[in-house]
Formats: sequence, C-alpha cells, structure tokens
Amino acid sequence: MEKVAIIGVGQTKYERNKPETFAELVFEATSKALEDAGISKDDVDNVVSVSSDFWDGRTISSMAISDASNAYGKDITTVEGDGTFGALYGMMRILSGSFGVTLVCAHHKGTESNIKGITNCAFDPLVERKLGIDAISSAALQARRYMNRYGVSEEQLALVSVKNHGNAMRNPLALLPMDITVADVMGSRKVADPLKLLDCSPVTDGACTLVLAAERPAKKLCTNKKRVWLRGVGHCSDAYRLGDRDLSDTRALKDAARRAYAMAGINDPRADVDLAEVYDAFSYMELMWLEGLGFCGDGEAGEQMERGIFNFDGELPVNPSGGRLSAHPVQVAGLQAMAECVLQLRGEAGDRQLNTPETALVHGINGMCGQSHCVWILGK
Amino acid sequence: MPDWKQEVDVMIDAGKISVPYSWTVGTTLSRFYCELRDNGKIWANRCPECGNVFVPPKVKCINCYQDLNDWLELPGTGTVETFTVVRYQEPTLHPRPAPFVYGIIKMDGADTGLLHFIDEIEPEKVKVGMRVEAVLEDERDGNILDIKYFRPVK
Amino acid sequence: MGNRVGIIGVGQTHHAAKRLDASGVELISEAVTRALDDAQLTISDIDAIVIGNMDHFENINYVDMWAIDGLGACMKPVFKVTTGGTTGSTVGACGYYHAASGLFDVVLAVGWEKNSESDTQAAIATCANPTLERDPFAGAIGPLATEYSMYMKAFGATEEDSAIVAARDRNNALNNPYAHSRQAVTVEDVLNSPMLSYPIKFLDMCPRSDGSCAVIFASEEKAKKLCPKPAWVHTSVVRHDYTHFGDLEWKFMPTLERASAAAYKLAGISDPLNEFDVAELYLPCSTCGVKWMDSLWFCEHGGAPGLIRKGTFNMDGQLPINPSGGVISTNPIGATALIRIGEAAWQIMGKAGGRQIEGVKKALCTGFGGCSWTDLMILGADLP
Amino acid sequence: MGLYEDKRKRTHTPEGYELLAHESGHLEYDFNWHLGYYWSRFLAELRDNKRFMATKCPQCGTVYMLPRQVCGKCYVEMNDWVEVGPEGELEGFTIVRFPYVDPNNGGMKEVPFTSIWIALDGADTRLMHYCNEHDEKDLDVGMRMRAVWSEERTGSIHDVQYFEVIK
Repeated sequence: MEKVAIIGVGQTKYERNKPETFAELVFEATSKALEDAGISKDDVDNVVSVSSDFWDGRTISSMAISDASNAYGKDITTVEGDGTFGALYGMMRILSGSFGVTLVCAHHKGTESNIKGITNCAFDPLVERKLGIDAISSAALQARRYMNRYGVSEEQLALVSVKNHGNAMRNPLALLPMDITVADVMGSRKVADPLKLLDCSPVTDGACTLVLAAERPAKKLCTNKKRVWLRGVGHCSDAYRLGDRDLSDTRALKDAARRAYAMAGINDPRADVDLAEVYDAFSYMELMWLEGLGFCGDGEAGEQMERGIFNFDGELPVNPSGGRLSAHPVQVAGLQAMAECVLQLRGEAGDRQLNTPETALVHGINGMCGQSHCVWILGK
Repeated sequence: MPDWKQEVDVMIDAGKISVPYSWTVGTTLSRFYCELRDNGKIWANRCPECGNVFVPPKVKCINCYQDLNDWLELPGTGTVETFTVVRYQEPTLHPRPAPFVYGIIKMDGADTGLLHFIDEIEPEKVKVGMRVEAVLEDERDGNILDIKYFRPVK
Repeated sequence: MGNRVGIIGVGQTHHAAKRLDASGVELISEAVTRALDDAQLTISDIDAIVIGNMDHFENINYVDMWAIDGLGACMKPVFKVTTGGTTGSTVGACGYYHAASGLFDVVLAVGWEKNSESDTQAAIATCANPTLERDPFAGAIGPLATEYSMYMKAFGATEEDSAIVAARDRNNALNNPYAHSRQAVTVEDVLNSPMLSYPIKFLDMCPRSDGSCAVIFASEEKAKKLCPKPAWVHTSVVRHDYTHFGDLEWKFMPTLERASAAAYKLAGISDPLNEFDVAELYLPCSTCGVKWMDSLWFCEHGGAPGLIRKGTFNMDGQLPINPSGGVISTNPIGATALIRIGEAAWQIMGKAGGRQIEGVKKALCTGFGGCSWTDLMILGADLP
Repeated sequence: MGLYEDKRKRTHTPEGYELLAHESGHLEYDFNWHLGYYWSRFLAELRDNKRFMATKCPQCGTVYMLPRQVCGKCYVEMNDWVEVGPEGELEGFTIVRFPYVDPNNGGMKEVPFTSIWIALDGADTRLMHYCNEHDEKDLDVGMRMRAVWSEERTGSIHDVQYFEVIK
C-alpha cells in the first residue's frame, strides 16, 4: 500500500472568545501549515474541512471557510466529526490514487455556542432528548458506571486532571496550564456527580490544519526531518442509545485499536508506542481509553496513573500537550492531538519535547460517551 | 498584525437559530408510545435471531439487523445500573430544577437500559443496584415523559 | 494506485411529501435493507458505512451516531460527511474513496432527509451568513430565477423551453414507482402553473420530500465476485468555489463547467453528448435543465434551447436525461444527489425497470448545492 | 423492483396504532458570533460613515463586496480597503411572497420582501440586500440603484434600510 505522510502542521493558539471569524482562524492555521511544509498553495490538490453545522450555528458550516482553506478551484469536501476522522478521509483520498497533497483543516469556536443545548441534540428527539440530557450529564453516568465496575476512585480521576493541566504549563498554545493538586480537583464545584469542574474540559476556540502527502510528493516537496508517516488507522462505532451499551465497556475502541495496530504492525502497544495523545474530554475518559487501547488491563489505569506511568517523565507519556482538559476545541481536538505528535516525533516540541520518540498514538472520539473512536499510529 | 486591524473593535453578533420541528415517531415507537399513553404499559421487542430484548423497542436488532416483530410487555421494574446527580441549572433543557437524578435502569425482562429520572428518594441515597419501578403520569401525551420517573421499590 | 471501484447495489425508499409511517431511522433502514437485497448481501458483508444529511433540517446532531440502528452500523466503522445540497453526492464520493483507498472492500453509503419535519425554507436560510446575508436571503429559488432571466435575455431561451424540461422530467417520473410526485403534465400545464419567482413557476420547481437512498460500493476484486454487472466508477470531481452568495458569476455556471471539464478529462471523454448514454442530473428547477446543458459542454453557450426543442434529452432522444423523473419529482435533500448516482448505476446494471434505457455504457450524475457548488460522478459498464 | 410495499399513505401501523409525531414547540439555540476584523470594520464604516468599504486583492485586483480576509483565487491576505457604491446596478432579484419561519426568532417572516443582488460601483462581487419595490413590473436587471440609510445605525447590515431605484 502507498505510504502517506504528514508534511506540515499549523495551529492557532487555543483560547476563549477569540475575536476572529471561522475563516480567519482557518486562514491562520492553513497558512502556517503551508509554510511549515514549505509548499505553495498550488502544490495542494484537494481539501478536507472539518466542522459542524451545530457548533457553528450554520447550515453548511464549510461554506464559510471555502476561500480561507485554499479550496478555490480544487476538490473539497467536509467531514463532520472529530479531526481524526477528517485526517482519515484525507488519507483515503490520497490512497485512492486521485490526489497527491491533501489539506485537512478544522475549526471550532466553543465559546460562541451553548455546549449543553448542542450536545442535547445528539440524543434522540423521540426518546432521551426530552429528558434534557447532554454531554456532561451523560459522561457522568459513564464515569459512575466505570468507577463502580472497576473500583476506581475519584482521586484517581483527579490525578488525570493534575497531570494534564501540569503538562500544559510547557505548551504555549494551551488554554489552561495549571499547577494544581488532587485536593484542588476534589474541592472544585460539583457539576454532575461524580464529575467536578476540574474533571471537565473547557470550551475552547481554535483551528488546526495538517498537510498530508503521498510518498512521492512528500519526498519531493520536503525534507526527511519534516515527514511523519501515517502508519496505521482504525475506526469503529458502538450502539447509539446509552442503555444499549455497557457504558464501562470499550469494545468499539478495542476494535478501532486492533485495526490500527494490525496496519502498523504493532504487537505490544505498551512497548511499541512512545507517546499517546488520548481524548480526555473528561478526566475519567483518559483512564478508560488507556485500557481500551491496550496500554493496560481493564480497570488498571487508575492504579497505574498513581504510579506515574503516564506522566510526562513516565514510562508512557500521555497527553504531553496538556490534552483536551487543557484545551478542547471539539471538532479540532483530533487534529490538535495529531499536530502535537508530529511536533514530538520531529523533535520540535520545545519545552515539552520528549526524549526521541519514534512512534506515537493519537485517539479521537465521536458522539456521546465515546460511542465511536478513531485511532492513529504515527511514526518517523 | 496590520495597523488597521489594531484600530478595529471586533463586534459580536448575538444571534439565534430558532426553528420548530415535528419529528415523525414512526411505526415502531408509535406502538410503544400508544401503549404507554393509552394503556399505561411499557412494551419491548425481541430479536428472533439473538433473542435480545430492546426497550425502547427498535426497528432492527443492533447485533443481527433483523426485523423485530416479536413484542412483549415488561413489568415496569428494573435495577439502577448507573446514575448521576445533576447540579447545574439549564431551564431550557431540563424538565425539572437541579439537583435531580438521572439513572440508567436495566429493565426487568429486557437486555437494555432505559434512561430516566430517579425520584422519591434523596439524591445522596441513590445507589447502583437499587431496585426501582416506573411511575406514570396521570395525563399522558405519547412520549417518554409519560413515565414521570422511577422510584425505589418499597 | 488505489482500487478501481464498482457499485454493486442500490436501494431507495418510496419517497413522499411526508412519510408518517417511518421515522428517520426507519426510512434509513428501509433504504439499507433494499440495497442489501439488491446486492444479495447481508449486513455482515459490509465493511464500512458513510452517511450524511443536513443537520438543521431534522435537528439531529451527530447523525452518524444517531442512525446506527437503521444503518446496521453497531460495531462497524461509520463516517459522516455533509456539504448541504451536495451531501448526497458527497456521501457517494466518500463511499467511493473508502473502497478506492484499499482500506475497505464493501462500503455502504447512505443519504436521507425528512424534509417534512421542519420548515425547509427556514432551515435553508440558516446556510447564509447569519450576520450579513441571512435576512435578505430568499433561498435557492432567487439565484436560479436570476440566472435564467439573464440566460433568456442573452440567448433567446424561453419559458416554454424550461416548461418542456419540466414536462419531460415529470412524465418520466410516471415510470418510477419510488418518485414522490407522479403526475402527467403538459407543457401548457407547466406554463399555466402559479408563478413562484419570475420566470420560475410551480411545476418548474422541486418539491421537498421524505426519503432515503443507499448505494453499495465495492473494490474491483469484491465487485467482480459479488455482482454480475457492477457500475464502475470512472471519476468523481467536486468544485465548491464560492464563499458568499454574492460571489456567484451569473452568466455561466462556472463550478459545473469546471467540474465537468475536469471530470471529462480524467475519464477520457471528448464528446459528452455522444459518449454518455444517460444522465441523472441534480436539476433543482427545470430552468437549470436548459441553461446548465451549456455548462456540461453538450453544446456552445446558448445552444441548449435548440437541443431541447429537438427532444435531444427525451427518453427516446440522443442523451436521455433524468429517466427517474429527476429532482423536480423527488427531493429528500440529503439523499437527492445520491439518488442520481443510484439511478445511474441501475441504468448501467440494467435494473431500472420501466425507466430503463437500452444498452447504457456510460452515465453522468451530478450534485448541486451550497452557493452554486457542483459535485460530479461518471459511471461506466466497463472498467475505467 | 417495485415489489416492495408502498407504505406512503399509512396513518396507522398495521396493528392499528396511531402514527404519532412529536412537536418540539418553540426552540432556540443562542450564538455569539465574533465578526472578526474584516466584517467588524465593514459594519463600523456603515454605521459611522455611511460608506461601503470593500477589500481589494493585491495580486489579481478583485474588489470583494462583502469584504473578507482572503482572495480565494490567489490565496493571499487582503489589507487594501477601497470604497465602493453607494450606487450600483441591479443584477438579480426575487420577490418573496410566501411566508416562512424566520430562524432569527421562530416567528413568521414578514412578506412580501424583495431580495436583490446589487453590484455596487467599483465592486467585482455582489452584495445581497433588500429593495423597497415589491412588484416585478417595477424592477429590471440592469437598473441603477442607491442605498437608503437608516436614521439609527447600530453596526448592522440593516444600517442600510434598502436600495431604491434611481428614477
């Protein structure tokens, strides 16, 4: 199979109440990505944009960014979901042989909308929606089920928040770098038991663009140092209704990870992966997803978190960027995580640079309570 | 940043999307809600292949993609599988003021859970594994709020 | 290079103004079940699923997640793409790229809409920039009326020319059991129907429908194994060049000109009028069935009225257009452009029933939406 | 084909249950759209100076009304502002007579209204706005028009009330 590389990344700073329009954010990220790759607008032959009509408050949300994304005269399409899915479509389009260089751009302005109303619309209007459930209250149901099944404590959840906000102290793009303790998390305002404010990610604005290229243009257009290869990918969805699933079960993630590992030739993820960016929309999610990804057994992540395994200086650093807990532009989050891993693998991660990582894992989710997952393996 | 941008006061447009919807309930859920509204019964349907019983009933089995023509009445009792106490107010969404309790109730006779409110108990006393029963509204309209909430089985 | 890809199954619902018997998920399951039947597959043969619609039309966020029961997608890879009016063709293209990439062998692509669930015009209004364009935006009909007025002035086209197109498509729909609007009409009926926005009259314009369509794409190896006569995808091209409604260039339909020129080049087509045997075109309005024929390079600018008056695009003409009855007979928006692909595939597979054209080797399908955006796919009976 | 059951006319399930619909009632989702540097300046110019300011591409020279950051064709940032209008040519119009739900408030939109595309003098793309004429007989493509300003201007596209035909 043809190889595909990421040859450029561009990101805005992740902030609240950014003054720019969607298009202005996309232009900033995309210009930076083209500059990073050292290519011109004409080297690109197609664009995949990632945005959501609900979050943007606009039917055909991609219409607003058509010119800003360098799509004029080119083939363009729009993925509505996490950025990891947008990158997957970018890769498919290259593998089809139809395209050589793909821009994948995502934008999100969480501070312009109401997350509760918008995520309430993710639930069936014929059944659960009338009850007023949203992303936060449904996550709380999942957190309780997970903790109850495996005996995970609220303090273990809090450790994730402490670690990720601490990691963000080294990331100039993150929204919420914080030096906090478990006691701070435990003492923060109760939102929906067992979740407290510091277990939850912040609404965030920002944009991120990746440049993907087939092997030949990747080698022609840029240096070896810039190229990071897409070695494996997999995605899978669980059932829709919360009551159809055992919310503590990560079978869809396990299936997505199995596909990605098989493609990348990874047999022992704990040994073969050097860093991971995992979708921590809520603190408990990082623990569940680490288990689903096979980095430890089911129910073991909390105890391993206590041992510092996933710390910045631990055996397997997880979310060195600060994760979604430190900046969560929903549609962008997956691309933001991919960009972080690209910088780490290139050795360009500044103060948060890890020691010569070779293989990175990126995980994105879609839907409520991690109904659907997309897993990427990136390598040098 | 060019000079002219530094002189701009960026404006914010406080706008809305406000459109009403009329959602078609469809063949499967119309039967469920008619039974709930008219007869005060909770019905489920069963997969002929894998035997799974779904409530609310489904158009197809999620495992086998079979039609589910086999219907059965449930007793309306179940076990709390998980719950949360919601502490924030969101009056345009929530049918009741916070704090209140959502639970997923594994229904007796079914293989799936039902999301609903748990009431007639202090939020702090709700436990996973607790036995609960459905309490119906007296005036019913044919939707999920015809179930008022679940309460502990006495 | 990636895989070559064929369409091996198509299913669609019986479309209507309102399907009270079917929720959105039930509509989807109806189309999916029929596509599986058509391909003689079961859901376990499907490796990946693609879906799209227009979010604000039914107010469903994460429609790919919500639709799982209808799609048969539990514990499968499922993917959402959406681009407004072109969503159906975007879904089709995404199904194609899934299979062409080599990552998946058999891919189910699904489009759907329940336009009866909201005020379509209000939902369409939300696609304009909310601050600067939403209030004066008059919906899809405005730009279409304007472009045909100008075309009539420039080239001597008439209201009768578009009425001929309307009567053609509406009468073709009589042969299509799935069509929403099936009513015999004459050119005079069209001309005498109420004026909506000069020069567009009621019978020139598309309806709003409830409906769904599912198309199964397969890699070359699988397609040959599973289907006696697949419809092979020769190329897929998209041009979405405009950002604001005021950016449109009125005189031509530039995205259609550019997309079709690019696609013909890729597919090795030099004389489209002669080389295509059938076309299923997203003509939201009969006036487009006149003017856009120029943009598809069937003739010089201004040549379309002459071709239409000769019957070139009738069922028995040189290049039959919209044997299904087209968009003015059936319009569940998120499915509309995918129905074009499905109907064109059936023509190649010889499964188009009473609307079958004899011996179809090459077919053209288009999608239209956004601010005059174009998607385009070319299908063939032979491998590309 | 054609063997499938046509269920389009059903009002009840085969077992005789009434087919229901769930009404949402009034719904609203609030947004605070930031207008960025370009649209904020455009609207401030309407409000404060009653003039239409467009952006011009430094490469191809295209003058964009509505103004914006990027010239799509050249993919360069625009920082040159030029005044266009306030007169221009009518390029297209639609008179809307059928009321529909106004997504700004969930009520019904007031009709009739006339939506126009106007090429302001000096601009290469068109502005969408209102015209005060509501009869096709009084409008023709190519007519000259001018802006009529609101007395109270707030930094909105409605600071221009509508365009009127120059008689």
